[in-house]
Amino acid sequence: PAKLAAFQVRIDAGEKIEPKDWMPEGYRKTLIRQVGQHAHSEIVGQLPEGNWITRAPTLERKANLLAKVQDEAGHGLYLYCAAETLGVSRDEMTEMLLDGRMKYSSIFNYPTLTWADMGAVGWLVDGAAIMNQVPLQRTSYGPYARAMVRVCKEESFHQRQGFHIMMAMVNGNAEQKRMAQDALNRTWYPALMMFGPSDKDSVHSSQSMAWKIKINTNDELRQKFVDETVPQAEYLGLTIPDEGLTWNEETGHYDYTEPDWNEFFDVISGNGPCNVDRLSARQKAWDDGAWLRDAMTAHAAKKATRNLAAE
Amino acid sequence: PAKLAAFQVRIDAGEKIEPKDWMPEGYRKTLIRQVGQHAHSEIVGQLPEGNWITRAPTLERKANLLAKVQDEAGHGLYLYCAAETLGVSRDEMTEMLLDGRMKYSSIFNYPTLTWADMGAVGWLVDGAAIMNQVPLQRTSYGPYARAMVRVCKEESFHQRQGFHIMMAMVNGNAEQKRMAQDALNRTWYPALMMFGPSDKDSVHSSQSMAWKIKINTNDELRQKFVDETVPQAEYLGLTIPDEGLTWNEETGHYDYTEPDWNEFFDVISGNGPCNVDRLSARQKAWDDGAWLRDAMTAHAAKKATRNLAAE
Amino acid sequence: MAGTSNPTQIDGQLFEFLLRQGDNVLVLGHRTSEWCGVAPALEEDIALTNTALDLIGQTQLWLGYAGEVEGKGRSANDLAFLRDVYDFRNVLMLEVPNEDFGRTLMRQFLFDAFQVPWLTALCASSNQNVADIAAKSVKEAIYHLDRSTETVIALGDGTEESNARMQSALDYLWPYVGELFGEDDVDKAMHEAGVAPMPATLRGDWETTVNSTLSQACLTLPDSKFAHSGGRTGFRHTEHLGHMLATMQTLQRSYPGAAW
Amino acid sequence: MAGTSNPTQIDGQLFEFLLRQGDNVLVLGHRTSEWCGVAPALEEDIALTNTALDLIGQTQLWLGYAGEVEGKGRSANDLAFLRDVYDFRNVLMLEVPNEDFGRTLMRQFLFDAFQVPWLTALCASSNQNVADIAAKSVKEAIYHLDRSTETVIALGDGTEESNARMQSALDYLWPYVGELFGEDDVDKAMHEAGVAPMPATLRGDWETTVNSTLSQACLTLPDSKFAHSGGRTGFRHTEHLGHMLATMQTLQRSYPGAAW
Repeated sequence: PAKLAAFQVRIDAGEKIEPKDWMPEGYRKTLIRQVGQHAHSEIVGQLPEGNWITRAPTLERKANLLAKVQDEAGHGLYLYCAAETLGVSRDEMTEMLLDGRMKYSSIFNYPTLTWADMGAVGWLVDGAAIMNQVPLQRTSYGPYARAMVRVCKEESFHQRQGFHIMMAMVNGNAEQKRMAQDALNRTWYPALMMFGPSDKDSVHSSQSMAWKIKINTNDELRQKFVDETVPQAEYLGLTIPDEGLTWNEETGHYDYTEPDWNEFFDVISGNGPCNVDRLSARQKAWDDGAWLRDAMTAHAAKKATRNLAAE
Repeated sequence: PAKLAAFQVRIDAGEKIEPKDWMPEGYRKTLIRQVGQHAHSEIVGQLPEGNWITRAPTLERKANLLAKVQDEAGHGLYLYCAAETLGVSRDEMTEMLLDGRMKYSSIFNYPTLTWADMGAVGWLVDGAAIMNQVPLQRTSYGPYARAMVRVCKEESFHQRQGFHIMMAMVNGNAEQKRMAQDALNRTWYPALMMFGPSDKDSVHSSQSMAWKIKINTNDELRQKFVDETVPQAEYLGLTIPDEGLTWNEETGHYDYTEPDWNEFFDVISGNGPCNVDRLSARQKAWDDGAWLRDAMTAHAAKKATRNLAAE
Repeated sequence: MAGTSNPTQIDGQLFEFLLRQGDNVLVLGHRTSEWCGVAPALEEDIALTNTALDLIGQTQLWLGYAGEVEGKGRSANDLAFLRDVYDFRNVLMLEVPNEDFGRTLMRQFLFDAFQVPWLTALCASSNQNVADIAAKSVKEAIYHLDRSTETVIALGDGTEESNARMQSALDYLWPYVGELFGEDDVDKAMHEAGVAPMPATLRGDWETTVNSTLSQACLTLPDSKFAHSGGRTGFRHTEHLGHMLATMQTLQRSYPGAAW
Repeated sequence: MAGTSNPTQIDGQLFEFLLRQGDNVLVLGHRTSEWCGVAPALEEDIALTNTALDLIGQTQLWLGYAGEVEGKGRSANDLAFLRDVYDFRNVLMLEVPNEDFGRTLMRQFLFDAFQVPWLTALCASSNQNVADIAAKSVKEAIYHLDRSTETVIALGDGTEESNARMQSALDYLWPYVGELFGEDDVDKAMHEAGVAPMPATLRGDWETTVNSTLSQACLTLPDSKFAHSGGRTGFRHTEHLGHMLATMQTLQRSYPGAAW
């Protein structure tokens, strides 16, 4: 308990906790869960956009999309490394993802159905992600905070890229405008759900905030997201699919309709539109790649032996 | 030898040989090879056209193509049955196809690259097939001759269907005309090769003709095919890709340039454009279907046991 | 009977209804046709191609009539080859990939078990065209159901491997069956106009067929009640449909206006 | 140097030459991009996506210049997304499916081993645009070759299974390598005009690289000398290209003239 108090003092003083420092088991566990889930989200998050790489409409768009999905793989890599400093290997985490012990963000269980989804995902999903992630640059665990600095820099680029795709669509022909509105209609509520359930229903929150693993509440971030996004939608000439959306002079915020939390819990518990397909795509990549990973390991061992023999 | 002579007398008298009749080992072997190869050609021959079923341009064309490929499966079935009367099972023949001991027609090692190939294959490949097959309705082995009667009836329908596709293409827009000419350019010589090498280079021929397993020589049939096809091409407004093609007043036939027989022998020996892909497609269908064939057998056995127990 | 709807509304809803019928058989017919030439045995290949042929024939009737009702001069081919994903109205179950032959047959069975009572009911439709198309289609559907029932039983009650494959096909498809019995304004309008019954009223019949067959097939009904939706309204298809359409529509899209 | 050819002929042949360069990297870039997000390990995924990005960048340069030379106002995108199979000029090896990661890497290696000496030679092209594009591309190609060499060696000299997979990849691809060294009127015209060397003159260099790498990878060179052809002239592609284009071109074909 003295250790625990000293730990909290460090946190409160804004010091970073580093891998070799003492930390409470709960802190370590919570971080592994959070960083692991974040890493898995980057990896699974490659799939909905990867779905359009082979159908990108121009060479430029294809290159942008490839670069973006590649960045996500890179983010996954940083985050797995950050999690590894907490004593869990990437392979272990992958197995936990595949057998359902670890989760990924619910948003990636929604399908990408037209090219406009490449815009909507960048604009809204990366937008919501940034809103979540910017404060995490100040999180108490050093490796995580540093990983988030790199991640955030690239994410804001992705968000702009998504917004530009939407711009092209709303400035395009009637079909393209229709696609853009349709993508917004499908993506709006799932994006709102990305911040997690309302504060009153959220577990883990207060301890995580005390530990500075979590910096803002879900509802604070969601409100910030709505406030920033509504004018962007207006600028695009698109209608947010919420008849209850109104500017509230008193609060200085937009009032909005809560997402359907039953849908959220369905998705979380495995019944989202794509849960089964997403996990089986990852499972297949993992299984199909086993021979290659084994071969790489075997070759490295042979090489090491040969080098040793040559010395 | 007395038996052999008597057998030849029956053949010469135009009698049909039936499965239970005595026959020389060479007759049986040659027939198994020929009927098996013919059956395999129907099966492998599903692939080049099957390649366009999912991309057929209208519902009508898709239905026609499905019906045609289904007919080919049916022909395969009749012919395997005819071959089975000679003492070799369908599974044995399939294994011989897959390990290369038995062949199929070289034409199916050419790819189908545009929709016009669905026309060219019907018009030229089915056309050449009919030319080969019509006389085989009079072949000496009863089950084979009867199978050919059914096959020929459907093939001529397929040929007309192919010709109609070509008609639609040549009456279409400039791209469609170009596709039609391109398909003819690629298909002409491979179609000529379907009749086999020139008589002087053809093995097995004279004995097969004496046994009435083969009715006409390769060159006779090829000439007949050229003579019938040239006016059809003219009617379509397409140019046969042979600058040496001329009407010969003296012979009353068209003179034409021989196909490149080196290419033919390359294809026969496994180096055609699609040999590897065709066989691996068949191999995959065979391997992927093993569990189903096993299950069907197992279920039939269970049912039989239950019925027996119930009696 | 049409209640408060005006004729244009009814036509719009009838058009939606017809797209649902037509897109179901179009999409399933396409998936089925993917097996042509590469099925596990010649007999299966021929049988399945036959099913695909029937389904495409039915597509021509439903979409042909849909085009007439719409009144904008679109033919069955226009509707099949020139709409993008969100204008398709098939249930999601029919667009997921074939995977193995087991899943293909299980899907066929689950759908056939719906189509037989559904088309039977449509034979009594107040709309003569609907009744006529249903009358022609139901004969085929009965035959398909006979065959798919038999095959599902054989494969469920075959080997350990085949049983496991069929069970996993059933588990995968189960969350998609609920959409067959969906109900929305289009369903209500069709019901009120006597065009079609509410799909939910067929669930009992469907369950009887399915329970009996699956029990003979030694398969266990999943106990989840969750149902995906979004196909029959077009709100949210699966990612698979777009890939199917890219293939299916390639010629019509690449050579606009060409006659084939 | 241009011999008897008139300027229009030379332009036509230069256009063909440029399509060959551009289509090679377009088609391989597309195949490579199919792995994005589903490669066997994160590091491989990132590296291969990087390759795809380079190849698409090179495509923009080659096809952009091809469009200028053609002089009909076609952009790199028009050339990539609005031609049908028979107008493509890539070698066949680059369009066959990825199959497993082993075949993908083996193909990349066989191609990289050609591109490095080829692009190096093009840096000295009499055509300044060609020389500039080559100079930019060769740096990337050298990096690709380093990486694919290393991976082919690791996988060949890994486990028994990985060796068998790499050998079977090599056996499958071998009949396609000869086309890299093809020679026809276009090659001759480019050679005469000092635009490019005859591809066949690079075979020695290529074999040195390939023999050395494959021997380190414990792989056996197939002894067949047979070479498929038809890709670089467009006379006869494989059936795989059409399927690739149906996917790749779907949006441009479905919404003609739209800006994205």
